[in-house]
Amino acid sequence: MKEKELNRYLYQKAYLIRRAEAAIRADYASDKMKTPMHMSTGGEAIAAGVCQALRPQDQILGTYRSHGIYLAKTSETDAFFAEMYGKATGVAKGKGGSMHLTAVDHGLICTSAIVGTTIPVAVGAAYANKMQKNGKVVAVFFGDGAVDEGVFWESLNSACVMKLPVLFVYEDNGLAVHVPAEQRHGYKSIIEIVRQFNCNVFSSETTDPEAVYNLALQAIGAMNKYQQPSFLRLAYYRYLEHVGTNEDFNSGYRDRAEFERWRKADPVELQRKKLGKWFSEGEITAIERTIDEQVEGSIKRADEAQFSQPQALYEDVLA
Amino acid sequence: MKEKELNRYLYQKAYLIRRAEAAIRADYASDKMKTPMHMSTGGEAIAAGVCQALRPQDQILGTYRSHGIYLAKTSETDAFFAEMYGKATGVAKGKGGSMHLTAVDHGLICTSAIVGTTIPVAVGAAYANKMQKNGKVVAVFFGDGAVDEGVFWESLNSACVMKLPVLFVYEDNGLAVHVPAEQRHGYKSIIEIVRQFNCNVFSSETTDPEAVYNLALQAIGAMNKYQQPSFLRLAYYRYLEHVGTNEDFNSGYRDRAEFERWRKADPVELQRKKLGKWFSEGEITAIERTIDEQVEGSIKRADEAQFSQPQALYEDVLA
Amino acid sequence: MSRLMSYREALNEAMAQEMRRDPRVFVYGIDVADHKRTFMSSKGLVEEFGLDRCFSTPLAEDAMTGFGLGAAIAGMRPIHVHMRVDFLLLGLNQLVNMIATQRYGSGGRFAVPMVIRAIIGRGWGQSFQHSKTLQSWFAHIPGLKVVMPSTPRDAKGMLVAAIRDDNPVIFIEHRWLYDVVGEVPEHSDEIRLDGAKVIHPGSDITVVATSWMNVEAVKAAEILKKRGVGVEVVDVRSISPFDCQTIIDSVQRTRHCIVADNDWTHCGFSAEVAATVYEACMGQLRAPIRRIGFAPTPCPCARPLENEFYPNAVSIIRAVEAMLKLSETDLSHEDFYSYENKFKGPF
Amino acid sequence: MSRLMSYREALNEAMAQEMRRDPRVFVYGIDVADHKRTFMSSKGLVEEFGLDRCFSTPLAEDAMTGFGLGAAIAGMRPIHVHMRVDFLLLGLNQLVNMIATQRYGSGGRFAVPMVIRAIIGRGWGQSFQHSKTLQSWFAHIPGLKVVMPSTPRDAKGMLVAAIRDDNPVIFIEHRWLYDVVGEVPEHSDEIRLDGAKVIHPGSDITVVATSWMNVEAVKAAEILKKRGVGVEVVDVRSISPFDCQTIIDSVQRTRHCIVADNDWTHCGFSAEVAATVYEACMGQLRAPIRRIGFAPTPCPCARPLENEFYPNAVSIIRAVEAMLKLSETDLSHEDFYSYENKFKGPF
Ligand SMILES: Cc1ncc(C[n+]2csc(CCOP(=O)(O)OP(=O)(O)O)c2C)c(N)n1
Ligand SMILES: Cc1ncc(C[n+]2csc(CCOP(=O)(O)OP(=O)(O)O)c2C)c(N)n1
Ligand SMILES: [Mg+2]
Ligand SMILES: [Mg+2]
Repeated sequence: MKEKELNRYLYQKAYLIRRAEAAIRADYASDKMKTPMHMSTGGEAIAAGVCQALRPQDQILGTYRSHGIYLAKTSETDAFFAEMYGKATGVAKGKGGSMHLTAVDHGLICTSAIVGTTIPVAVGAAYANKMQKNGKVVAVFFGDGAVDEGVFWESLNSACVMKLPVLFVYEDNGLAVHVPAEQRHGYKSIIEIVRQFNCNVFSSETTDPEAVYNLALQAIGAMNKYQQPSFLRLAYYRYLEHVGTNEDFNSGYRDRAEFERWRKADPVELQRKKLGKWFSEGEITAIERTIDEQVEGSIKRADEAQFSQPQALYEDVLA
Repeated sequence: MKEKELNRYLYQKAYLIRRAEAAIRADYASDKMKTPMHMSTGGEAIAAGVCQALRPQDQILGTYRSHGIYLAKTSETDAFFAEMYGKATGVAKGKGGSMHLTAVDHGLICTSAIVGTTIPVAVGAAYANKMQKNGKVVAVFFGDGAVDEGVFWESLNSACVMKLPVLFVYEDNGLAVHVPAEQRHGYKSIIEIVRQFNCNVFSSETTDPEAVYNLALQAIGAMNKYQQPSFLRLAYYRYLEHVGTNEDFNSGYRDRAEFERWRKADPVELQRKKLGKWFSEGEITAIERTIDEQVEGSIKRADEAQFSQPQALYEDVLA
Repeated sequence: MSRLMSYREALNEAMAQEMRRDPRVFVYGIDVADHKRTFMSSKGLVEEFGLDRCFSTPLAEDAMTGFGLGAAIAGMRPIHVHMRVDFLLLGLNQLVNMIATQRYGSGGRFAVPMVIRAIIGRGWGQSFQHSKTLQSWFAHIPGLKVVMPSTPRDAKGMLVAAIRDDNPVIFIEHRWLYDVVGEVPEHSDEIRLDGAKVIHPGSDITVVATSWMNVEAVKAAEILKKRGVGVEVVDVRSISPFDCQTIIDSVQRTRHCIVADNDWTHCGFSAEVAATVYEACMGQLRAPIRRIGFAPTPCPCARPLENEFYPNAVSIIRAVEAMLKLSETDLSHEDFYSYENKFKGPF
Repeated sequence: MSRLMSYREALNEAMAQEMRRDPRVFVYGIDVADHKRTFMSSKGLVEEFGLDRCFSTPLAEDAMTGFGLGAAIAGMRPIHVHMRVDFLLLGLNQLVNMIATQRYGSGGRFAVPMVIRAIIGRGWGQSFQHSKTLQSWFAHIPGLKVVMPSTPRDAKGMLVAAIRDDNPVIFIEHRWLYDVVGEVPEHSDEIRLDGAKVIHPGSDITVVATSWMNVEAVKAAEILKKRGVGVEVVDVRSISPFDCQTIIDSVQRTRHCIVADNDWTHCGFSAEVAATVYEACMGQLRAPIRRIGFAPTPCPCARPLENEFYPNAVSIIRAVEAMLKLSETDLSHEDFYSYENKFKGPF
């Protein structure tokens, strides 16, 4: 892919995430979206970069904080917003909400609100792909809290011993809710530990979507070359509160100054600046307007859509 | 302690374990001991060496394969054999059997038949000791299968981050039931991984109880000095089948030749030879006779003892 | 001396007083010591007792459950807190294979004084992974005590009793109850862990309720009282040991029984209540027992579906009317205040 | 064409035939591929289908449960085997929070075709960590199917049906049944996963039994038949969905009901059966339903205590006599053969 095109795609993904979440923030107080929101804002480089490195048929799984990967993988907003508003037209007909996004046709298998739970699911999907020899890559996104859980270690170990094509994407914001990693991790460096496994390890603090993209490509390449999983650590700063749509710098567990530092390398702005190399300001604005309109249109349709009928409660329990 | 005395103690422990299990093997076919036996035979150096390094008030926990540590920590055989025979005089009045040994007065907290389950219990006991400032050391024994389980990693991580005085004793026989470690471990070396934690790491392939003792002392010393857990890997060879009292070299998953190699450095014989430096053959035989008599007496009393009364079934459920 | 306080404050006071009384008591769990302090139920504990006795842990429910067992055997009295009972699913191996059996398996040589506080209840479209209750699961296992207090007074008294009890106690708290206010004594008096209680008297029908369903049942009883229907509400409080006698006594008077359990019905606690009442009241019941619970589905997110999923005072009123063959009460002027508003967004 | 084969062989044949028919089916779990092959139930599978389709895993029940979910969503049909249902306690988070909810949570966009085989049953003094059953736990959760076949024919037909079913199915096998021999068809015909079955006709009393308790109940029925007492044994087979109609039909004829569940009774499946039967048979029962199950204690090791813990044919006979007000049958000449002898020592 040409650099120009690539960077436009990356910006479209990053901007879409930022824009969609801004829209959620704008309307959340109206109480129409009755679902707990865990915002991706600040982490757009990871979702955009990794998903750009994946092909349409490749698969991803995430957490309750997965607006970003849903939008980056699907570029779809109708079913997305409908799910936020709890409507019948939502990805899960309103049954899942913000924390349970699926998009099977786009390769998003599932996301989950129990920490760590999609990690082994990704390993199983990777096994299925290997058996079916379909060449699909599975990437699973999880946080620095998830590695506290035993299931991370079981899954990592199993994937390594079974030599499965799975990409572990460690989204490191240094916090689990309000507890910093130092208070939860009995070690200095997770990547030094994972290096001891039969696993390719990559790590970066970049907020540049293109840098993430390149690292993800490397990680996938190593996975295929060495026939073993890859582990990709990517640091980022969570701009908003753990759950909810507000800032929380006044609650005492972290400092606005830290935010300001990260804000200087904001992934969306950074990517926008880079576009200047190939696009005029007008062209960039046009790209943004298209996305703005997409988001606004989707929200309007979501708002106007019907809720599922009461009997839908009883449907989809069993096949 | 004088070297002579130390070595006598170590031999007494190792010989007691070997002798007690020989007695179990001799009578198991009679079906009087209706409890699944997982034998320690071959691993006597670990139980004897580590327990010798602990003080009476120190605490231990183990697995279903814990005859060795029970005998090494308590030197007691009456309640032990009574439990094997299921009698009211057993450590758990016959309710626990071979896999559930406790000896609170001697510091054996518990053993468990679910792989990995006593590891976090040890961490909690270490926390209690730290809070009570009683200086007790907790040692938990587990196998190379237990580290497959997430709870091992959760416990290791938690103990390291909480800086707890706990000694992890990794009894490495390279097998979980019949599955070799290579088929279960997605890494080359567990000790290189654990080294990345805030934990002191020690490792040895010795079958010499004295060498184990010295290593355990070092591990405990480091634990106290650096105020963080220690991890002690000790290799050994399981002489008998996974569960049961027989050899199983004809079942195809391992080779008698391997056994023969380890047998040359048999921990009990090795320790016996060393005693020659301080004791005459007659003195050694006298030590052995005392233990033989202890074991025989305990078995006789166990065999003659009563089973718990039927209503005992309903007792001890709640305090 | 009693004062008015919320359920949340009552829990807090129980822990604080017991921690003052007994240095062996400590509180731990994911996020218990952060600035939100488990919906403020552990407020002030870090300040008064320090981070050694009130601390947040790594995200490791399995190990942290076993940790409590070890600490209990080694002489402490831990209180393990789960923000959601759903997270306790990660600790069930320790709970069932270890904690529930260790006293038995040691022939009674040691006890396991440990409290596991688990929060349940509706939130804000939190859907199927943050909405379970599971009291029938815990109660099914010998060696565990299971309680679900529904008033501030019981919250305090039963938590005090649970902390002092030498057995593992699962203490289940519905978050909508947190803002319920009631009289609570200043002293730390224990309230027994094995007693049901009549919380609203009536002579026509018995509604046996658990946890939040008591609030709904009392509301239903108050509305029906206005038309002369006497609904007796029995708060089960203790799921195990289960005090069936209080319930049986009530049903033998009213001869009608509805079980309103804050859970699914199939193989749930409501089945145990029904089976027990039927057995004791053979030939005395005027109608089959009605069991009310969650819809037999995972909990959905969207509000209209969520409203269908959860039973409430109206479901109880309609069930009472059907059982007593009464016409439907006009509820159009009733005010069904929802405590949910206190837990408004995002979680 | 039917042949005689053991329950163990029937399970094995079901898996082998389905693996031949459908390349998406694979079998995995701790030790399934070692030389003991899960009590030989997976015999020959490695040889015929290779280690890709029948493999042992690391000891990681939690991850390996989620692994099955991932493989199922991604197009395979996994069979996860647990040597003991007790080990599944480590996988409950995945089972309940994930597997049971994923179809619902995707608005029905995908299915989860997965079988979890879990072995239960008495061994050789294995005590409290290797003796649970837990069917009421699984059945309590919407989104899971739960079956407990008790004959070789059902073992095969229901395992075939479970493998072909697009839902997660918990398949619970009592190890003493492994050596029971019976007629099994050669073809891989499905047996429905939602049907109870009368396995011994009788007109005086209904015994509703699960799993191994059917063997005990039939033995009891045969002994009582000799003195003219007609015991109808209904094998529940399916715990969820639960076919209560077959049971109700039987009880409406016999007007007496005993539930013999292979589990504890408090909040167990026997409570669900009793509550359901009472409701449907109001006024028709001649005596309160009797629930028979494990003693309300952890399972002890020593044989005399273990014998007290487990109910058997004699417990059923005595319960029938008490309910029908009969004198005690002289059992001194009866031969209560125990299948346990086939599982002799050490585990
Ligand atoms: C098993 C489990 N335990 C606890 C929680 C409560 N909880 C929700 S998010 C979270 C923190 C997770 O942190 P991390 O994995 O770093 O993800 P982040 O929120 O930072 O993206 C916790 C503890 C949960 N959902 N699941
Ligand atoms: C959680 C759990 N899974 C499976 C088992 C069955 N099992 C019993 S022992 C064992 C192997 C354990 O191996 P290791 O930890 O190396 O101990 P060793 O037997 O070699 O002493 C297994 C898989 C179990 N008891 N518990
Ligand atoms: Mg984080
Ligand atoms: Mg081993």
